[in-house]
Amino acid sequence: MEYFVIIISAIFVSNIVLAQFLGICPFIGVSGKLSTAIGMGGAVMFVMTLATMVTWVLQYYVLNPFGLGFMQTIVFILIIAALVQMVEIILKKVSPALYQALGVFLPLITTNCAVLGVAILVIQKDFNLLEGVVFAISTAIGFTLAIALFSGIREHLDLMEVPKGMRGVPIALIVAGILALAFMGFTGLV
Amino acid sequence: MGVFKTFVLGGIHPEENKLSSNAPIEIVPVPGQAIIPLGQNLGAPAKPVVKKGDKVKTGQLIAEAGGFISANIHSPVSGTVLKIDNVVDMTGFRRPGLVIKTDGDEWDENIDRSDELVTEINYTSQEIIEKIKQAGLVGMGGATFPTYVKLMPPPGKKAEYVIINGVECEPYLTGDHRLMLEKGPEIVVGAKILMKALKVDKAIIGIESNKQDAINLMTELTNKEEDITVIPLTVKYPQGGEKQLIKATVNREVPSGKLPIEVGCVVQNVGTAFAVYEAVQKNKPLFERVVTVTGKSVKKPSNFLARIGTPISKLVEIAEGMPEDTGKVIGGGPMMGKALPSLEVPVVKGSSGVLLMRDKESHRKPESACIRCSKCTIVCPMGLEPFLLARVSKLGRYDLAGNEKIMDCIECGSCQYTCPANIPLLDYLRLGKNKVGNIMRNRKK
Amino acid sequence: MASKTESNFKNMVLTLFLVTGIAALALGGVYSLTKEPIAIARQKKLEAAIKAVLPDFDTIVKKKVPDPDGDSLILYNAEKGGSPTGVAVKTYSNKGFGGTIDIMVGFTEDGTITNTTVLSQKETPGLGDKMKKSKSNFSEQFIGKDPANFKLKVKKDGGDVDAITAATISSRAFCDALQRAYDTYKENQDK
Amino acid sequence: MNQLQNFTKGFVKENPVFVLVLGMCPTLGVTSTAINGLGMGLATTFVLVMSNIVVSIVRNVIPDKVRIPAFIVIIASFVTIVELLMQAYTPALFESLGIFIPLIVVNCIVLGRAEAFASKNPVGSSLIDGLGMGLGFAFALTLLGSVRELLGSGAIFGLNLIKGDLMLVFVLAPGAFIALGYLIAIMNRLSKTS
Amino acid sequence: MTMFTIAGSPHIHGDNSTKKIMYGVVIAMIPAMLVSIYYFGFNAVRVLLLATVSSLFFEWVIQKYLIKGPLTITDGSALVTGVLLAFNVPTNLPGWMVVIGALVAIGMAKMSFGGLGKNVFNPALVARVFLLISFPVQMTSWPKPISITKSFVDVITGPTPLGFIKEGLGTGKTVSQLQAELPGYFDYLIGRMGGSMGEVSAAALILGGIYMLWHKIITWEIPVSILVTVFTFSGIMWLINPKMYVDPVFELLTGGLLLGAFFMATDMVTSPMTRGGQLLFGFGIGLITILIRIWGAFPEGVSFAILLMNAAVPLINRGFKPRRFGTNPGVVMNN
Amino acid sequence: MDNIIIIAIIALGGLGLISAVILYFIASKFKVFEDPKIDEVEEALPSANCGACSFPGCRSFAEATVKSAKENKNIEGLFCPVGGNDVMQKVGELLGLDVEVQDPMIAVIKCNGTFNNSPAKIKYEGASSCAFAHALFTGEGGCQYGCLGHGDCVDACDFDAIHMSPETGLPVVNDKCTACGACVEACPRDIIELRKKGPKYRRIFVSCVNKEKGGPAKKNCSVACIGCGKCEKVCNFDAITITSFLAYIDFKKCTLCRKCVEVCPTDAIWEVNFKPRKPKPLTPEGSVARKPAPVRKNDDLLVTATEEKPEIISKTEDNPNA
Repeated sequence: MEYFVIIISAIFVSNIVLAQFLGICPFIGVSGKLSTAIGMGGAVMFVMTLATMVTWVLQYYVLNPFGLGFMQTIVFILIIAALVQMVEIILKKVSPALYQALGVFLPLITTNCAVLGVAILVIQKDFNLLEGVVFAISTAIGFTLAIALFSGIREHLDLMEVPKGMRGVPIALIVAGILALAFMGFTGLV
Repeated sequence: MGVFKTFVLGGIHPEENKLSSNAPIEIVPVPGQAIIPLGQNLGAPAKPVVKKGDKVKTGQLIAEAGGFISANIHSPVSGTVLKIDNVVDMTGFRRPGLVIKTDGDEWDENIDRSDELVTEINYTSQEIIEKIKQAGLVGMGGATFPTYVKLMPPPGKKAEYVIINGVECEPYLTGDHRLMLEKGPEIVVGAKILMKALKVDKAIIGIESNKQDAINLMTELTNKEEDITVIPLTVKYPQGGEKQLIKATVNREVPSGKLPIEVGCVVQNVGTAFAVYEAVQKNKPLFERVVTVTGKSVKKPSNFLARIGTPISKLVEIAEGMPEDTGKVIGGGPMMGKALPSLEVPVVKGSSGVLLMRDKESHRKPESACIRCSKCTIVCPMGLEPFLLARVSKLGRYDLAGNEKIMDCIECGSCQYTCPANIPLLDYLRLGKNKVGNIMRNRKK
Repeated sequence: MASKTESNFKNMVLTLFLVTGIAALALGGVYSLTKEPIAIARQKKLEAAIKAVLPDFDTIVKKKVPDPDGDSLILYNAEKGGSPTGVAVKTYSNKGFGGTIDIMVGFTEDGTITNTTVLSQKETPGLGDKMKKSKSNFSEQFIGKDPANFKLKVKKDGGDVDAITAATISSRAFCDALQRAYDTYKENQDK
Repeated sequence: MNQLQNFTKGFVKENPVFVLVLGMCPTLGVTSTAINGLGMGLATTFVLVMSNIVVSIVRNVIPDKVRIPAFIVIIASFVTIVELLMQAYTPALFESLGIFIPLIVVNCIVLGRAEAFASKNPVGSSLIDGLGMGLGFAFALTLLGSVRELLGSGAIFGLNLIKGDLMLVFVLAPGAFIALGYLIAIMNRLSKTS
Repeated sequence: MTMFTIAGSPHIHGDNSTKKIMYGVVIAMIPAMLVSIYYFGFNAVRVLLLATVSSLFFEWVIQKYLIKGPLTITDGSALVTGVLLAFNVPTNLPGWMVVIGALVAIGMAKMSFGGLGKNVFNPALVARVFLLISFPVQMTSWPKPISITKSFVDVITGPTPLGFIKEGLGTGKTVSQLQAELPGYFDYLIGRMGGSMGEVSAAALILGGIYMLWHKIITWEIPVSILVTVFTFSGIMWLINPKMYVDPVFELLTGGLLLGAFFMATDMVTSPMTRGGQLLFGFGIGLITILIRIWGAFPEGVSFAILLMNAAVPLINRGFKPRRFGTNPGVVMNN
Repeated sequence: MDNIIIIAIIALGGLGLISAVILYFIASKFKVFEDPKIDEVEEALPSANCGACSFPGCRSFAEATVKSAKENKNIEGLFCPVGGNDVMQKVGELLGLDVEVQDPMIAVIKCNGTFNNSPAKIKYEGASSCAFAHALFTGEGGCQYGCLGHGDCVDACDFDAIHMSPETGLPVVNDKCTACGACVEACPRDIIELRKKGPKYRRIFVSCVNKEKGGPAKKNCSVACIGCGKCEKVCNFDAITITSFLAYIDFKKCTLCRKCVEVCPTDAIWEVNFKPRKPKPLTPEGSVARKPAPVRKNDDLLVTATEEKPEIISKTEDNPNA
């Protein structure tokens, strides 16, 4: 039941993009086409899970025992940056097909605050490792859901004549706003 | 209404307006001058075989097929070739053609001009096809596809049915209806000739139920013929489309991008069946056809038997003149016909009718925004999404249009007819088809 | 422009090591410097909260005790001149609309509520956050009430508390936290 | 380009929020009040200026391949310093900005400026650039915060201007998106006409 | 000489028009309008007028001065939005909030996207949810219906039946205890219950729905799939524990479900294009509605459910294409 | 100092050290070679991604140039029409090659069927698309070769270089033209041609594509080329050829002597950006027979010549360099 609550909460109730304002840049940036949105979602899920695991271990086995809690930010970001770069290099060599699908989004992920945000949130919420991983995966699902819905709408708007002043980012933000309004219907679900 | 057969997807029922259905076919006098464009059929235009100043007889070959998909052209009048030059064709474009100055009406000797019905078919399949080819027959429904090509199924494909198209689903037009009433026996023989040419033993005549007299007559005429069935059909546009008619009569669907022969069917218009009869039994090439002249303000809506090359103005004159309030002239029916730039264009092999529309009917209503009501999708007989295709075509996203099967569109116009926002859907669809077709052809190269 | 350092193994590792080393040095320095102020700031906040709910005092004794749900609360026994003046209880409720709510409640010796203050909450701004003193006078109705005869339930649920309009859930959570504090306090009063 | 232009471009022409659409997460996340917006903006400005200076100083010593990790470490250090300082001296603000303070490190503007400007320009210009961009960011955040605070709770910087019921939605997530959407649209319009 | 007109075929047009569709919707809303005027009296007229007039006004202003495109306020779409907005708010809502609702509906949810046909979300619903989140107090205190003869007395406010049940369940009462305190099904049918202006009378809404179905303004797929889904899921829950969960008929008749199913979800612009898509769309709305009603914080979930599914429409449209001709070869060749 | 600082240094430094070492080894082990020149070339390109070079984007064009430079030691046939010679020069330098210099080109509209010259005989209703209208009918003026005026070329232009003039119903090209050829592709009637910009933007061309004989051509348009051959005869440089009643001036041979302009009986030959002539050579057709034709300027502004300034005759563009 505990895990169920984490999952529902991360996907719907406090959706990372629409309620927590994390990962907005890729949400606005790479949501032009459904296929890229899904690709981005996949890449985020991969990195987020991996990063959460590594940072969790670091936090509880390195930072806490040595009283280095204040270095959380710098350590986490360093790890995430290195991790992303590593994954990118390996993917490029090992599976060019997967690289084509996911890899192109990897550089964007280093600066995706959703990844660092989730790593920090997992620590803040006192999750254990498994809870943390579940949280990371469901957050990524929530991210993918939001970005997929959003890209569908944007592909649709692409075929419409949106007024000049609203075209691009403004209308995307309005759509995100209305989407966030709709997601508020889920409040209280858990 | 009974439970008539019909096709399943989409379709509309516009006001029928068959004003001239009771007007018997009237023979139009030979024009003083015949204008004969060389491109009268789908495919390559014909090549002239006469020179300026040559004397020609009615029915004499004046231009021969310019390729595999092409058809011979015969002189519709007797007289002198005045010039071989650019002439105005149906669309107003000046394209190569011949002008023949009429001098009497002397027919080619081989043509049997008697009215006697010849029912016995004394030719082999090969001979029939050759005769049809020589006579320059094309589909008389308006598509003008050379008839003999349809009679030669590609290797490995076998025809099962000959379907005679007596649907005439276009509003206003009555030529096929009158032809069935007046030349019924000949059409039946024509159908049998087609069956023999294709070596099939089943023929179906599909007629919409708003032509009850024609259904009765044809049923009576084919009573004795076990292999010919008359199927009455629900009145629904575009039932006259090949694919829709096949679906309605034998419940088969022609796959995307394929021809009717894929499902064992060959569809021929009743007009074509009659022309086949004349070509095979009477040696008469295609140089005249039935043309309906109609319109709400036309004083005498009529059906004419007119020579190819007769200026349309002449037909209108016999129908007691062009009404004052004419705003648009359409060659063909109101759903698929072409708007003509003037009355000074000639009757060609594909002219099924001339519709003079009143000015107040002839303008489009102002276009407004698409409200995504999906009515166009519901009426599309091909199961396409016209609103989407039109939109992507307008935006030049031809890759998307291609993926959404824009090439399946049969240009029936049902979507545009039904659109509550008056969007010129078909205009954009045609544009998209044109571009996607070009892209596909280029890719093949 | 001066020539760039080449990207060879030695340079890369060395630079990265140096950069991280210097960064760590700087961070450690700042951390040592701010360690005191941060601790003081935290202490101040806590003291301020206790001061807000209890009458004047000079010393505080901190005590961690279990609560009815198996969790634990912190009791701050305040004394002035050796005689107890009241107890502040740091309590919480998980029934809030937006998650956990932390509240500091002050009790007199006999169990009457002296005052309350919200430490942290994530309730809907403009609705649930009216539980904060600065936003509405909702919390004032508890002052001077003894939970023994003042039912800590919203009126809808048959209690004595006037709920915040359109924020019944938050009001319930507030009552829940208070009830928890009261129960725990009573439980540990004698010990 | 002269230094003045370098400084002012961050406000209008290359405003990180309204024009470049960078750093959206803090922009939307912390601007429920004007004071939060301003605080966040200034914290970011500090990091931006400091990291620009340091990056500019070391730009020639860092090998290309480890450029990004090195820059990130530099930025992260300053972020942590800000974190510690705020915790010590402005604990209330620190609490209301919450997770977005450590997230300055992944704000695209900071790394973007380090990469695009400071690593190619001398210290002086880098400082000016960082200051301009940072203040532009702070300006945008404060503006958005003011709008949201005014519409959502009738106040600006906690100063109550309108009494009565206001549109709570602007304090919440949806209002952040909507307000920013229209602000950008208005900015587009203004910059086009001027 | 007259100049002939040249145009591509077809040269005739059916008698469909956007105007006809929009005014058809307005006509279908008249019964519900009359019922609410009967029960809520002057206030209903006030809200109705404010909503429609300000919707039309905002549409006109934006088209004229901001978009500078053709003026289309006569096409009836703004009128429909206005009436639907009025239907979705309590009749005692302060006037200026109604005007803000109209601004949100027309300005944000419709004209920002470019106007009629381009919006992704149902404008009236966006406005309703916007108001609900912004002014939770005013948006959730509904006047009790009093027949028109007794109006102009003090308006008494009370919760909607669903809200009442939700509150009640929180205090540990059972459904049957609570239902005893509420009016019966017949009252819901004729509109004798608390609620937003247009949602109270199930009978009037069904009447309007039938009118629209008859005139082919809407298709049956969306309303039917919503109602069936809600009925099925609430029925399952009710069978599991009738003490905790309300019976399915109650769920159908209350909480604006019929208003949503017939008038809001069927909005052509924001619903899927094909039958399969529409069925899925309806199913999704029904499911989310029940989810929110039973487990969520809000007693009524129709508006949120429709908005959420509106967002999914582009994806649904991608997934559900009409059946293309030629994909079903029919009778196999008999040789 | 505190030992926390020492721990911090050890921990973070260690972390940095470890990640640097791991990254280095992974990077060298999983290395995928990509020529850094590709990036350099791409940077030099305009990155309009317009596809005028017949590659799907600037990146692939860059890849192709680098590949060609490596394999063939030249980049012949690869040309970025948007960037023009400047960019190609730069690319060539980057790759250490010479680039042949191409004359600057501009799109030229070869139709003058304005509302006055070719009045409408029929009325068109429907989609505003040249491609569609072309398939449907001849055009409102009746000329089946002339401009349809629905602006497909305008839509095709990525550079805002072509606009429809509301006065004439014809497109006008301005200085932003990069000769990418998108409009040439888009025009269903092949009216637009890429021609040499010419010295001081001076150029001479036949502003008509009508292949009809004189009679039918003149029937629909008063300024159609009737194929009379006068210009062909007067040209001393063999620059003019007539095929199917249509004159064509080869801009590679044309010396801009302007003799042909004078003899053209229908004013179908245009001279642009020349200095105004003295009033004397004003041909009767050019100035008296009809109203002064609109003056084409290099920006999209249209100025109609007035009676007071007879020196600005017929079709003279302002010289942007003057």
